[in-house]
Order: sequence, then C-alpha cells, then structure tokens
Amino acid sequence: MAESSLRPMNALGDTHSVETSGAHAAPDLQFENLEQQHATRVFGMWIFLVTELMLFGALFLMYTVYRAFYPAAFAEGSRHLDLALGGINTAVLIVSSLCIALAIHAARTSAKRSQLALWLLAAAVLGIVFMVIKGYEYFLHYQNGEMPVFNWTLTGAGAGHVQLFFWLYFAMTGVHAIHLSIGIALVGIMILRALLGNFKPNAYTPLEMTGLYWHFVDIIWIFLLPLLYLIAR
Amino acid sequence: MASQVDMLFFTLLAMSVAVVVVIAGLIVYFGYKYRRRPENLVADQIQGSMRLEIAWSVIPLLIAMGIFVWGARLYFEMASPPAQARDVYVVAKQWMWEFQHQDGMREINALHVPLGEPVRLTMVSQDMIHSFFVPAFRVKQDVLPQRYTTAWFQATQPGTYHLFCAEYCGTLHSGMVGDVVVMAPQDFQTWSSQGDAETPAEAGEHLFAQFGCINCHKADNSGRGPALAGVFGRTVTFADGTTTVADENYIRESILNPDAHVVKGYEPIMPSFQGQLNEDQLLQLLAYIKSLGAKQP
Amino acid sequence: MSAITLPRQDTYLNINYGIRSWLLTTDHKRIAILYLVSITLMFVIGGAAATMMRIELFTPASDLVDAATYNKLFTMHGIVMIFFFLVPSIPAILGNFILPLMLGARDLAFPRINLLSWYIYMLGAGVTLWALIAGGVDTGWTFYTPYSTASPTHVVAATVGVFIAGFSSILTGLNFIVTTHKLRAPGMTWFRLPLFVWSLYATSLILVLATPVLAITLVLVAVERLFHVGIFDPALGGDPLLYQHLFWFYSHPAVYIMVLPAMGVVSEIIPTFAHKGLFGYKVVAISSIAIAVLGFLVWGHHMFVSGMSLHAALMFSAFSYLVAIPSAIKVFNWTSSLYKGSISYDTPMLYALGFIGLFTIGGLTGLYLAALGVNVHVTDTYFIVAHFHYIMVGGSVMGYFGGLHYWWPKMTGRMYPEKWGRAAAIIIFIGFNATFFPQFILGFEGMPRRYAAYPPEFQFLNMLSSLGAVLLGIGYILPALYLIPSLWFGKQAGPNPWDATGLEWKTSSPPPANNFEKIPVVTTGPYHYPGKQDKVG
Amino acid sequence: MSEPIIPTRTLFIVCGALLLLTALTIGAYFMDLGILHTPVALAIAGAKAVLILLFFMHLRYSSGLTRIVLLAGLLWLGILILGTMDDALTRGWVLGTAP
Repeated sequence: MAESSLRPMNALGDTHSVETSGAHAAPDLQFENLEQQHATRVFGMWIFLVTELMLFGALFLMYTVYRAFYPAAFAEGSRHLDLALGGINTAVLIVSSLCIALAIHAARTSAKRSQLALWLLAAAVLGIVFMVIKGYEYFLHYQNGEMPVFNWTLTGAGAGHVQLFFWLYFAMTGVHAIHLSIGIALVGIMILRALLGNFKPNAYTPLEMTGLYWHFVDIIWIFLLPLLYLIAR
Repeated sequence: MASQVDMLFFTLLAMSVAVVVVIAGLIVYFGYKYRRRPENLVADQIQGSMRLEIAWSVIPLLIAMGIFVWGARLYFEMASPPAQARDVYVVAKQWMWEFQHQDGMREINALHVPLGEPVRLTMVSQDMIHSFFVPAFRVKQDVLPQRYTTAWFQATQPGTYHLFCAEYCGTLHSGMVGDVVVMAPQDFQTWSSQGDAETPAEAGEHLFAQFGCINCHKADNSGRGPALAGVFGRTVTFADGTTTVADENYIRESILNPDAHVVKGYEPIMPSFQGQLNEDQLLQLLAYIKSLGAKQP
Repeated sequence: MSAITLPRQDTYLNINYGIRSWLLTTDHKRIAILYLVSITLMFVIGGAAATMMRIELFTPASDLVDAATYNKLFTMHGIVMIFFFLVPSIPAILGNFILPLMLGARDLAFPRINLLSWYIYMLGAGVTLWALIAGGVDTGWTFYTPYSTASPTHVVAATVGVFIAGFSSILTGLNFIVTTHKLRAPGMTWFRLPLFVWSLYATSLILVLATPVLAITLVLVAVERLFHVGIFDPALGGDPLLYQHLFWFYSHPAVYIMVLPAMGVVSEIIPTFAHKGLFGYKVVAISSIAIAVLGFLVWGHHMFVSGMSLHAALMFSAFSYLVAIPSAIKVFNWTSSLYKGSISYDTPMLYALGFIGLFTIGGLTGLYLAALGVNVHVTDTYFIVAHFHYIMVGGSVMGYFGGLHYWWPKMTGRMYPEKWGRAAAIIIFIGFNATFFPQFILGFEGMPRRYAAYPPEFQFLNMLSSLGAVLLGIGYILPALYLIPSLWFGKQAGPNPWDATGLEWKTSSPPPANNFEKIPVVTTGPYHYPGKQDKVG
Repeated sequence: MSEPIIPTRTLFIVCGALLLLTALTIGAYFMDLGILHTPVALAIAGAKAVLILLFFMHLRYSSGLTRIVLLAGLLWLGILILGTMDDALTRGWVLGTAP
C-alpha cells in the first residue's frame, strides 16, 4: 500500500494509467497486488456478462410472448430456416470456444508465443466462418423473400405473424452477430498482444476476459439454435 | 362506484395525515428537545431495537395488505359489468371519440346515457393508445389498437360531465375531450328515438351478406364454417384441444386472423379480412354475431 | 486567485493544471467534478423546460405555446431530468467522489472505464440535445409505442441518446459493484460500510440489471421507426403492452435508482448532525438491498388501466405494497435517530429533514396508487405527477442538494456561507410544496397530465402551482450564486468541518490525488460517536 | 491467478460432449415428441450451457461470488419473463370463467 503511494505521477497527473500486462509490471494504483487486480477484473467481466444476459433477455422475452401468442406462425417461420446451416454454425462456435480455452491453457502453461497465437487465430477464423455462413443464410432469406422491409413476399393469412417471427429472428441473430464481431476483433487484438509477448503464465488477465466474453456469446447461440431452428417440424 | 372509490381514497387520506402528523411531530419534538446546546454536546448512543423494527415492519404490512384487498375488490367490480348493461361501442382516433349506440344513434365527442342504467363500453382505437376517462364516474380504461377493452359505469346524477383522453396520444391530446350527458330515462328515450340510422346489428347483418360470410357460416350448420348462432360467450374448442371463451377479442381474431385458432372439426380455409374492414364495420359484425346469440332460446 | 493565501498543499485539484489534465484524468474525484459541471448544465435545461410549462399552465387555454410545443416541452423536461439529471446525479457526482474515499480505496476498480462512462454520458447528452434543438421530440419520456413510431418528431435521435447514456449508467454501476466488493480497506467489513455505500451498491445492482433491457427496447423502437414495421407494431399482431412491460421493467426500478442514493445521503447526514449512530443501522442497510430487489417485482403497477390482465394486476399490486415496507422502515429509523441526539441545524441537515417529510408524503401517496380501485381514478392525472415529483424532486433532489452541501467542503476545501445555505434550503422546501401539493388536489378532481389546455375550473390550483414554481426556481438558483463564489472566498474547511466519522473525513480537504497518505485500517462501525453506549436501546 | 489449470484432455472431452449434444438435439428434432419438443431442446441447450460455464468459463473452480452473480442474472431474467408472461397468458382471464 504505502509503496504504491510513493510512485511518481506522470506528466498528465494521471496516476492510474500504468499499463500492466507484463508479469514484471506493478499493479495499478488502486490494487494491492497483481492477484487482487486479476480477480477484480475478472469479476468485473462477469458483472458485464450479466448485463449482456439482460440485454439478450429482453429479446428472449419478446420471443416468448409472441411465440405464446402465435405458435402456428412461429412453427411456420421456423420451417423457413435452414437447419443444416444452423447446425454447422453451432459446431463451428463450439470448436471455436475450445480453441479459446486451449489458447488460455497455452498461455498459462508454456511461454511459447506461437502456440498461443495459433489457437487464438483458429478461434478467430472459426468466428469468421460462422459470420460467413450466417451472412449466406441472410442472403438466402433475402432471395426467398423472407427478409422484412428489404424483400418480403410471404402473403396469406397469418403472414403478419410470420413476419413478426422473422423480425425477431433478425433481431436476435443480428445482435448476436454484432457481439461475435466484437469478439473476433478482441481476439484479433489478443493475437497481436500474444505475438508481442504481452502474456505470461501469471499475467493473462485480458485473455481470460476475452475468453469469458467469447464463451458467453457461444452460450447465447446455443439457445438461439433450439428457439429459432427447432420449433416444430 | 364513485362513492366506493372515494371511501377508500379518504380512508387512505386519513391514514396518511395521521402518519405525517406523527412523523413530522416527532421530528419537530426531537429536533427541539435534543437541539445542540452546551449541556447537550454528547448524544446517547442508541444502536436500535429489534422489537421496534419488527413492530414497524409487521404492522404497516398488515395494514397494507388490508388496503390491497380492499383496492383489489373495487377493481374486480370495475372489471365485471352487470349482465343487463346497455352496450355502447367506442372507436377512438386522433383526436376524437366516436360512440355508437345499439339503437342506431351515433355521436362524436359526446356520449348520452340514461340515468341509473349501467353502461358497458366496448372500445377500440384506430391508431394510437388512448384512454377513456370520466373523472366523475371514477372510470378510466386505455383504448388499444387492434384489441377490444371494456369499461362500465352507472350514472347516479343527471348532468354533463367531462370526458378526457388520459393516455398521451399526440399533438392534440389535450383536445381529445368531450362530454358525457346523463339524462333522465324518458328524456333519453326521446333523444335516442331521433336517430333513424340502422342499428349496428343490422349493419353487421348487411356486411355479413356483403362479404360472403353467410356462404360458409350457414345458420343450419351445413356450411364449411361453424354456425355462429349463440357462439358469443360460449366456450369453443380448437383443433389442438385447447379452449377459449368466445369473447369480443376472439371474434375479432377469427375475422382478421382465422388461421390462428381453428375450431375443431373445421378446415383452415377461411380467408383473412385484414385490411378490408374498418373498426366501425368490425364492431357492427360483432354486434350482429352477438345479436345472433340473443335470438337463441 | 485565492482570497486568502495559504501554505500550498498537494490536492487532486492543484496537482496539475490545464484542460488536458481534466479531460484525460482517471482520478475519480476529477471525473466527479466533470460530471458535476455537465449534470448541472442538464439540470438547467430541464428546469427551463419546466418553467415554460408552468407559465403556460397559468391560464387554461394554450396561449403562450401551442399544444405541439407544449408536448415537446414536457418530453424534453422528462428525458433530460430523468436520464441526464436524476439517474446520474448522486451516483456519478457524489458517489464517484465519495465512494472510494468511504471505502478507504485509492480509486474505483476501473478508473479508465469511469472516464469512459463520462464521455459516453456526454455523447448521449449531445445526441439527445441535438434531437431537442433540431426540432424536439413529443412522445413523452416514456416513448410509448405505437405513438413513438408514428410521431413526426426526432424520436430516433432521442432514443439513441438515451440508449447511449444507458451504457454510462451500466459502466458506473459495474464499477461501483466491483469496487465495493474488491477494494475495501483492511478491516472494512460489510457491516462497517457507511449507509451511503450500501445504497450505492443497491443502486448499482439496479443499474446493471435493468438498464440493458431498456437499451435494447429503445433500439428496437428506433429500428421500428426507421423501417416503418417491426416488433411492437399492432398491425402485425405486435403487442404495445409488451413495450410497456419492457419499458417499466427498467423505469420502475429507475425510480429507486433515483431515490436510493438520496436515502443514502440522508443516512449519512443525520448521524453527523445528531452526533450519534443511525438507529437500526443493519436494518437500514438491508432495507436498501430489499428495495432494490423488491423494486423489480412491481413494474406492472404502471399498467393497471392499460388493458393488462386482471391476474397480473393483482400480483403487481400486492408486490407494490411489499416494497413500501422497507421504505417505511427507513423513515421510522431516521426519525428515531434524532431521539436523544445532539442536533445542529446546518444546511445539509435541513435538506435531510426536508427529505424525510417530503419522501413520507410521496411514499404514502404511492399507497393510493398501488390500491387498484383508486389507481384507476388517479393514474395519468396530476395526482401521479405530484406523487412522483414528491419522490423525485422532494426526495432525490433534496438528497442531492443535501449531499452537495455536506461534501462541498471535502470536494473544494472551502465552506459555503451557512446563512445563505439555510435560506435556500427553506425556500426550496416551501416552494416545492407550493408547487406540487395543489397538484394532488388537481389530480383527484380529474385533471389529466400532459394537457396543454385544460377546463377553466382547474385554473385556481394551477395558478397556485405556477406561483410556487417561481419560488422553487429562485430556491434552485440561489445555491449557484453562493457556491461558485465560495470556491474563492469561502472559509478554509479543514479535513473534518462537521466533526463527522467517515473515512472521507480522515484525509485532507480537498483530498490528495491518491486519496490517503496511508490507507486507513478500520476497527469500528461507521458512525462511532462518543457518548453513553446503549446496547439494548 | 490461483485458479487451477484445466488439463487439455478435459477441454477436449467437454468439446466432444458439446458436439454430441448438438447432434442429439438435432436428432430429437426429427423425432415425434409432440408437446415435449421445446422442453427437450431447451434442456439440451441448458446442459450445453452448463458444460461451457463449468469448464470453459471454469465456474467449477471459481469463487462463490461469481456463481452468485450468474444466479442473480438468471433470477432477474426469470422475473422479467415470468412477470410479463403472467400478463400475456392471462389476458383472457375474465371473472367467473376459466383461463
């Protein structure tokens, strides 16, 4: 405690902006040691994930209400989705999560930068594969006239309710895709930092946080699969 | 109803005055008695008292539950109109109120009702959410687009009362006002006999024929759709085994989204009439289907 | 600069100078000052809109401004005051400044995120103000669909502004929760935390759990508007009541976001100026958490006449009575704390006592609104306007001003002129009651809210209310007139001008950049005053 | 940083289980489960989420506080959905009649 208060201030009077990613670095001003700093940041990430859960929660609620109101239209809408693509994408995300977990494992057990960076790269590539497949699905919906506003050709009784399903489909998968894109960007940054040798077996906090975020986005998709694709045959 | 609401309101008022007097009185009394003086520089350190804490949690809770039950009973009464109530159809739109009486009278921004007779409103909005509010009758109910809501009241004094829109609905929200005119029953008779327009049920019968409903919904149940006599208020069973009471909103859904709930034993072949009927016409069809029920023994 | 020359002391204020040192600071105390300046600006804007409204309502006809303008005024007043003043005021200004000091920490857990949240706030405020300047918004702060998707005004910009500001709230809440868990000084156990910390913790829970729901809902409203078709559209089978559920799931707990921190401030002020520990400390602490939790179960009481199901109305009404209990407990405990105290009447104490009175009235009228049968009559009238102003203005704003005066010496190192302070507190109290008490009667008589013009029989009470608003306005201007000069001419405060007990008073005023020369070790509860210790009480 | 390091073998097993469960849920989709369709699919999704939480996000090795945070989030999500569904599903509930 006392020693950190003696640390000189930098020119901006910004006493807190000391970058601490290397093992040799001292903890930030407000922390007693690196252990506390790591625990605090990871805890902060969990709180953030809970806010993300509530964000998606609102979408899940809308889904629940409308599905309860219009079960037939939701089943009909679901039949317009391509289960093969949805299933493949699920597998892609699960394997990408494994890559992230292996990356953290590599960071904590070996000092080899290349191994860590490779696992991260694999995760990022799988994330991009997911986005490409998702984009292809969107394109198919557009072609088939299942994209409200841009190209909507479904008509007949109850088409309004099917449209509601597609609105929710695009809202839920869209918000998920935005999150995944952020995840890919984060992993990209992590790759750079890994190559720069920023991480050590006892200093990997940013990796850990990126991993938590990535797995969370994965979990959201795991629920989107049954809710959107597997309603009824 | 107004007097019952006021009874609860003024009971609450008496209680809150008592609480405010006690709290404010204690603050002033303690504040004066224990003001800082040279001989009173050190306070007594009192940590608290579990007994007091429990007392002032449990007692207010019991009182609050009493008020809850009282308020809920009133609300339930407000939600259950008497069976013999006079039906009035209300269509709200930016920024006016349209009323249609069962005997054919139509009016805008004014509602004439007979004294002492319960009036049941079936309301729907053509655009935004509005709210039907007559302060004198202590009645308020939001009027929603695409869905019927109901309210009822019974006037006890002749006179003219304010009608307000209580849910903000756009620029001229404060202009969406009208009058409720309560007339003696015989005066009301005279007033309502001035109209020579067809009644909503008659209009509905014409629509029923005009839109071809009659081709499938045959009275003798030989058509491709179920016969509608007596269906209103009855419990209907759907193809998937679930049931519902055929109320205003169910009839509405059956016309606009017939596929949503198909009655057991029938094919989902009815076309949707979404966009072909305006709110007035839907209410007229509703009135007709209701009147069919009335003809049943 | 300084009127009195003093030996130079290192503080967070004079550690360095220049605009860069402020805009790039990560010191929680400086960020608090940044918030103070920007939030005060928003308060002025929201207040100006309120003034215009009260002038317009002096006469029954809409003669000063037309209905369209009036609608924009109350919308602007609501949006600015709620999202940009009441929600952030106490947490982001006083909480930011005091929380780490109270915990015995050198800063919040995430100082850079703290700065980021200020920038997000400014961005949100900027976008919202742009919407207001570019032509205004007329949906009301509630953005109810379907009107918000049909209104011809700048709804998208306003919702986006609120959406952005929401992330500022989330990050502040996150920061406070993590800081409270992880950065307490040695010996600072949970039941040694000051009550302000408890209330900020409870507030942060709500910020973190409720705000994301509003955020995504407002985005969908904006999307729906941009594409003219969407999730709440009744024509597609969408349910406008679903919007209301989502909106109030945030906005009811938001009331507690606004009032819980004020309760915390009052719980600090009363012990200080009565020189004794707060009566029933643990009960008051836990009641804050109880309010935060129960506050999430009652949102449906905004929808009793909306066409919601009877069953849901019953549930929400019953829960609403439950949440009243912890609030009542707090009032009883504050009052009991005065018993056998040694009470002095400095400005913060006047605000705190005013808070108790006004909050009691606001809370009791909440019971009327929770009673289903009575709610039907008084909801959407001036009764509800009066009720929530008693909670938000009589409660939150009184708490905010009380806290601002209480910690002003700590924040600036200077005392404000006490006589002026007391005069302003009394004027605000009287002006507030004169403005809002008549509105209870107006509401019971049936005057609906959000009316630019009204029937002439309501004029007398409206005139009273408008005249009261003049007094209230004067009361709010006064503090600016004496607080700002006090920065130069005020008496030196010293570390502990109120003879208070919290850790924030154990460091110099204004505090050094690192808060404490040496991190204190805590050995007692928060309000440890000398005096005869009564164990049973 | 004192968290234990999860062996790669465990990670691979968990990943395999997740892929298996994905296949299972798609298989269940093609079976005739009637009304149980959605509950089964959601239960499988729940199991997958738990696996990810416990091992990939190493909740199994985290402090009780982290678990409380997660449970609180789920509880609040439950409140949101239950409170609203209470209204949505009982709108047809008129006095004296069944829902």
